[in-house]
Amino acid sequence: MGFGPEAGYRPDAGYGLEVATTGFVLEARGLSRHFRIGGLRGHTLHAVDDLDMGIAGREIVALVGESGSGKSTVAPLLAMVYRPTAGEILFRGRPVSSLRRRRQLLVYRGEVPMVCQDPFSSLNPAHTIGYALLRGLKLHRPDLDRRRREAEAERVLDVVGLVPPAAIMTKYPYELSGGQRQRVGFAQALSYRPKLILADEPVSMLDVSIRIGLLNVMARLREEEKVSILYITHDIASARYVSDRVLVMYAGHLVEQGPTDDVLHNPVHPYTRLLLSAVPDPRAEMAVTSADVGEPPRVIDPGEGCRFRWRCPLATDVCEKVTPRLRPAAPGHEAACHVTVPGPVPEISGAGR
Amino acid sequence: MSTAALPGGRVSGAKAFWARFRAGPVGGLARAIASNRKATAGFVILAIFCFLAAFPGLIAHDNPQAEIYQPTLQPSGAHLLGTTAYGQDLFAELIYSTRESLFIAVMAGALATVLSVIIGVTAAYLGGLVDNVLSLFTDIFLVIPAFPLIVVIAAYSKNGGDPIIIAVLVVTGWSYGARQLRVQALSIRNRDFLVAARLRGERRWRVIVSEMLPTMTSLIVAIFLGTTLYAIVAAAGLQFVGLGNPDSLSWGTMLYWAQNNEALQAGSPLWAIMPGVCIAMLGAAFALLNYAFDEVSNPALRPVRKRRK
Amino acid sequence: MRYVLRRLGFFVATLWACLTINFVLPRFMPGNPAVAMMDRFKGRVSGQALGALEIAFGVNNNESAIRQYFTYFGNTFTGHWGLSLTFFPDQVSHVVFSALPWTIGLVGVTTVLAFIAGTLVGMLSAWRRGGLLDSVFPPLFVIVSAFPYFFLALMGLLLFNVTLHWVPLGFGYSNTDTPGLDWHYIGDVLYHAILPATVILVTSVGGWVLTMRNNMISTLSEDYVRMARAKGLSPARIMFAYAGRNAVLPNLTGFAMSLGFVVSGAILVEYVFSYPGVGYILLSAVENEDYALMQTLFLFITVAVLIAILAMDFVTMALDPRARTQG
Amino acid sequence: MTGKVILEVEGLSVDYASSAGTANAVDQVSFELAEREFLAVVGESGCGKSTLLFAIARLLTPPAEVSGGKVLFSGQNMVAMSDKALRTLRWRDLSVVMQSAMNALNPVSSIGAQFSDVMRAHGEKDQKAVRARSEEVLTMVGIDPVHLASYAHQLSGGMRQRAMIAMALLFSPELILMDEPTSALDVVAQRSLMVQVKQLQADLGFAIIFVTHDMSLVAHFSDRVAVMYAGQVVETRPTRALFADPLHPYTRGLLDSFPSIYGPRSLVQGIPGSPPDLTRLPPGCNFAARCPKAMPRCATDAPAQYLVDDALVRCLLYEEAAPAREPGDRPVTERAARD
Repeated sequence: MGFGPEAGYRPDAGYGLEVATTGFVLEARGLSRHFRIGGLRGHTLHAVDDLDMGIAGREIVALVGESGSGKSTVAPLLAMVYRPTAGEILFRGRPVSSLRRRRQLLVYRGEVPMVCQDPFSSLNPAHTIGYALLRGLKLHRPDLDRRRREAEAERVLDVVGLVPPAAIMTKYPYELSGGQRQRVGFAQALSYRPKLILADEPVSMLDVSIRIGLLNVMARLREEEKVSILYITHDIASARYVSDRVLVMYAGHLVEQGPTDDVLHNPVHPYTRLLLSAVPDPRAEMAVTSADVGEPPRVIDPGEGCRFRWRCPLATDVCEKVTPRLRPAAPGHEAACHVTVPGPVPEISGAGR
Repeated sequence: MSTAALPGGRVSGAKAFWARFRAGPVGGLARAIASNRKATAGFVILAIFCFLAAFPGLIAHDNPQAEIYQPTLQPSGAHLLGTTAYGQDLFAELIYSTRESLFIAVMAGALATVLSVIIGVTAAYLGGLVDNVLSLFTDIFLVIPAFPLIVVIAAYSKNGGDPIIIAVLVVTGWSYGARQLRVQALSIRNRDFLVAARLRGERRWRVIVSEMLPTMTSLIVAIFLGTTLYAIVAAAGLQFVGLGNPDSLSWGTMLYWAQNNEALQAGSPLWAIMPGVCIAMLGAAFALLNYAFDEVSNPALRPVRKRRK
Repeated sequence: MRYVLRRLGFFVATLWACLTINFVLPRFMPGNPAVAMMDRFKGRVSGQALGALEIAFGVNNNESAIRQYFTYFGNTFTGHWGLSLTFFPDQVSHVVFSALPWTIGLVGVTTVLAFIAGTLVGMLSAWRRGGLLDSVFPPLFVIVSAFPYFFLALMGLLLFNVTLHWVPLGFGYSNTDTPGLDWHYIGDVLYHAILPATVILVTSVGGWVLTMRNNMISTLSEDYVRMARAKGLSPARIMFAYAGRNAVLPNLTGFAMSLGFVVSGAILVEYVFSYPGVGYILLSAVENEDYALMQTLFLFITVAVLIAILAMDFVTMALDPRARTQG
Repeated sequence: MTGKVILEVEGLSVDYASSAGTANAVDQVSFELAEREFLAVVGESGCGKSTLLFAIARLLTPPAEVSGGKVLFSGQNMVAMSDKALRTLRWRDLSVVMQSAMNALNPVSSIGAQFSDVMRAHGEKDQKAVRARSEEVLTMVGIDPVHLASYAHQLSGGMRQRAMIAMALLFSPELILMDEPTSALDVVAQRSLMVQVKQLQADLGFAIIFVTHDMSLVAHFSDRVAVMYAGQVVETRPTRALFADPLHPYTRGLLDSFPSIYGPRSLVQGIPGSPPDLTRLPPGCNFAARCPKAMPRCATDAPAQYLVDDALVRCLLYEEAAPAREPGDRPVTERAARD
């Protein structure tokens, strides 16, 4: 079954595609992205390495990590802003690398739109809010005439809580608050009738009281609009509030993943434990803190071995030689650590990949 | 300054248009000129010169080039500024010269600005090798002293008249603007709304034209003003040293003939002073407008009134 | 270290571009001016000098364009710049070297003075916002810097020479004097240089005041200036070591880049005062269609600007550690 | 508040002159600070917390200006002091740590040069003593003294913040004002810096005013918390009590907006609407428009600060409690008359 264009682009026909066998809407297999940095000597920065993950329908998955963990490279990778250095992205079971022509990319970008982080640079200051919304609808919903496009634009603004929608349409970005601008970002994504929204730290620049409003909008999109969301953040508490599953990244590796409350209440990987102990929580007593000073991860020409070993209290010599793979620690709950995950420890001689 | 909260529901045509115009980038420019004393002064001077360029006949009734009067007359009722050594009426020549001086400057300014935008924005948007080559090219043209280059080119193309002067000014005038535009385009390039536009499915050229350029209007206008100012001074300089078309009707050429006839020493200083004053005033108009634009785009520069405590 | 390599690369690239322009222009401009000029030389010049000129303009010799290009390069770097038509039979190199010190003295010294004065005035006017310096000077300088150089020169002449007779009409020194290193001659040179120098100073200082004032205003709102005040440092130290030093950095590269513009203005000032510098010679070369001299002068002016830019780059490196370490 | 009072702020107000009219950024703020005390000033963006901090330290730049009130520090009213007199007091008794060390450190001079700058400005001419003290404070915050020679852009985020704290300790001042020093750091680096600041306070005995937008960050580190909204302090209370039982509706709303990792996952509303425009403040309570417990009177009468056991609350719900005399001489309700 051709993907979109061969079968003629019929927006309302749902393409007649069966959901891929694995039940994931979007999946990454061995996905890596490296950047060449440094002048003549030339180093490679390993932003993302061997990422295996999947996002199912009507699900919010939180991707958590500190700065330098590579989490902010995952969204542009999945949105095909960058080309992956290695590995594959599967959308509904089909590799996206096969999408070559503009029309195909347009369909993909309609189904997997991205919401950006900075409310002050995500909207063009020289255009009204309506301009971008109507342009998007014109490109992705050619079946709608001008009047129905405006009606749809006002509908999506209403869904994300921007009222009165007609007035918002004619306003310029400088007339809106940070929270309102991020809601416009979600409205824009919603107007393409997406399957999965990639939200790259959508609330990290907002005040706490407004942040909650946005998280509730994301929850409502999942319930009422049946949209999955990949929520990328460094704020674990907000990840717990809104996500079904959580993925923890450190130095380009996915170190732990599983249902949110499993991972947060009995973390397996030492980094996840360190992260959770450092999160300031007014209601809980202050956990005994480690002496860890929190220096940035080493991701330039890292080589083999676990990249947390320099900070890890449980590091052994296996950790220095073999890069740990994700292994199950509980039903649906995996972690990439030789020490804390029960089960056979790979021989040192047996080279990891 | 923010427009009053618009009434709900469909907004009536005219009011909506004005509200959007006032709030939009173009409205912003108009409002900036009106609110800033320096900008208004510059605008008024420019308006006067434009009027003179459009309808010289209304002010000066004599034929500017007819050599029919007594030579080197002092200013009198008939000849407000006296006459030249060749018997031309100075006042008429001065007024009629406005058109060509203004035309050369504005044309050169506009074309150079277009070149600046094309090179500057493309270099920033495409990046990589293209960016390196184009910015090296820009820096080279910026560093090579413009006037000697103009003089050499003009000399080779012996008094080719206005088109040559305009071409020369454009070739040497675009680089400063291109450099400024590239810097601002680079800062905009990795802003999220451009990535969002690409992800929306916009084509590459459309992203540049309908997303990047509208946010750079105030800088483009500032560069046009700056380049035109440069063109005014350079064109006058060229004509003054005799590299322009000697019998063209422009202030620079008037200065050339005044200098040749030792006007200052020979008792008719106005012949040299007046065209110089006109060039200076036109230049000042563009400079004032340009300076006011800096204040519009960077509020920190606005004059600080000492609070009387 | 990479910063130095990049700047040297730029120096070479611009020099190469300038040479290429010099080489290409006479050949491709309409009416082939090179041939016209050569005919005027034909009768008055010996074979060897004629040969050098023919190469310089690639006139009626059978070498391919590329070979001519390289022989032209060879000649330029070995000082064979041909004969000057205006100062026949002087070698172009002699004419240029005699004119250079005048321009460097007049334009070089004045521009550096204008830069220093402009930076200081700009710094002070930003430091005391709303004060006399800040409200009077900037608008005044905006208008004055818009005036064409030669207009101010003419007005200066009119006021100080024609009416007040304080200053000589022009030229570098009065013709009753014989050039030599005695005080009398030097005094005379300075006496002649006062008006042209003032004109250049007045028109170019405005630009520096405005750019420095703008930079200084943005630097003063930086956190490290507020930190310096919190540390209880003396106002002078804050103005110079913290705000001033950071504000002047963009001005340095700006100064170098706009030297070309200042030199352009100075040429006209030399013309009005018939001051025996490179500018005046260039214009007289243009009048006499003396292309050999013109090309060399154009080359020299560009090289002078390039050297100034290189010097500015090293000054920036000294002042800005980020340029040093990040490379 | 146990020890001797070292700082008294009475009715401090700051106005911002802007094109849209004068904004009342800080409105009649009053509080006292004891020696060795850790006071946290918490509030969301635009509530005036940083402006208050810089007003106390007399570091405001135009268009912001102190429009009223007194700041009594080591016996002198800093608002009225001349710049010259103030300079001897700066950094010796009161130093400042800013949000981003990347901007707060002079990019063109080395860390060591900036240390000796301030020591020379306060009369310490002997180079050896300056170097020794600089190395001492750097080691105190866990940075290798070799970094005295490096520049701000060569250090990591955490190290830059520590270098700035070291600089603040040079004269072991009585009071250090901190403007969100950890908000640019990741959570692990943030926690370790907070622990270190607490440790240094215990060793050297300086008082801290710590401004932040992240309430949960100061839960375990501060002695007292002052919550600010739209330029006014709405609640001041010892930390444990404030987190256990917040009185002012805004404090309660703010606390609820922090989802917790532990405990049940319930829907949280946060605080609807957005803060008022400081150039056009409403007549009554600034929070009335967004307050779930707003009474009709809240829209007209401006609440004063009322003493409710160990808390000062600016809310009409607690009006029957005795109206607290503002430490200054002016009656509390003067603001109502002025509007």
